[in-house]
Amino acid sequence: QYEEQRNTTIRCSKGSRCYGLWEKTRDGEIHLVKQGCWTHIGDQQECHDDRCVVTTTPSQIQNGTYRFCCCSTNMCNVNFTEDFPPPSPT
Amino acid sequence: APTTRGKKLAKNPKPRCHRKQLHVNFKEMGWDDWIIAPLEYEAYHCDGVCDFPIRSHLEPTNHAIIQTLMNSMDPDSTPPTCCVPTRLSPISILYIDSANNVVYKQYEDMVVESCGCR
Amino acid sequence: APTTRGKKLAKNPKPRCHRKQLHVNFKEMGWDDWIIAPLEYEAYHCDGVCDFPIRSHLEPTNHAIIQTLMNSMDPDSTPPTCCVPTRLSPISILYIDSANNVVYKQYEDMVVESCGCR
Repeated sequence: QYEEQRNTTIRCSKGSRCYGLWEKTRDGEIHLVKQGCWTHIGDQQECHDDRCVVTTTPSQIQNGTYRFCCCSTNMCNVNFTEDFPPPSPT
Repeated sequence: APTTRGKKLAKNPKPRCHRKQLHVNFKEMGWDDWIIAPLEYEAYHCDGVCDFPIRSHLEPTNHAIIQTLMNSMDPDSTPPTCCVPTRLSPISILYIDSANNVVYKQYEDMVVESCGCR
Repeated sequence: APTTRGKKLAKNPKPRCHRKQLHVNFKEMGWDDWIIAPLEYEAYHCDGVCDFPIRSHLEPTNHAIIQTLMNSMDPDSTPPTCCVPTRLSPISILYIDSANNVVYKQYEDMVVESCGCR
């Protein structure tokens, strides 16, 4: 799989996936933070999808503005879509 | 309980050493203040008895073979060996370091691949 | 028993994971029909609890650190890790093989050098 990082494309090793991390601000602006190869995915993760879909509620870091996803086809981590449950009201 | 020539069969003998599921949730552990992803993963763990004779797939060391034999001969003098991970694999983690940088790292020995008696 | 802010101190808490003696006697095991020497040796074994937090000298893997933390948070859901040999050393043995030859061989993993939580 290829995957893009700062407009350069790198090839991930066999069996690994691509990932992307963005920051989505309150007013919806999206900034790329990091992209790369996700080499060890464990059983659980949704990296088997061919699109980069954010499926888990973001962690509390950076006030929950980070968006992380991983995926398994060439250049799939160029951008992301969201599909995670809204945070439960506190 | 049924007996075989005086040796009473345990009603529900504890299963032999094997790999079992262990779902790790970093959020519940309070680690989601530094871990970005993954927030959960399947780590597995090892459980079950190491009785005599130890099956070969449990890859006993010579010491484990001797200890298990001694335990079977005199359980009070020698404890049994223990069912523990014998092979582990890493997972990738994305986290925030102390300088607030986003770091991608491979953490070794995070997932149990196989269990054995040691 | 004395308490420290509600947490009752166990009367005699089980000792933490450590190395203990285990004297192996090949004669008693019935192995002196093929082992010439030594007929006994000190093998040691590992015993004791692996409680949270695991001390660094017990060299926990990342998996053992996580499992121990989860056990301390919810003992019913996750068993503790186990105290097992982490370093073993060989001993030399002189024995008679099946063709009745006298053989000198180094048997690996026969003596526990250190214990840890896994």
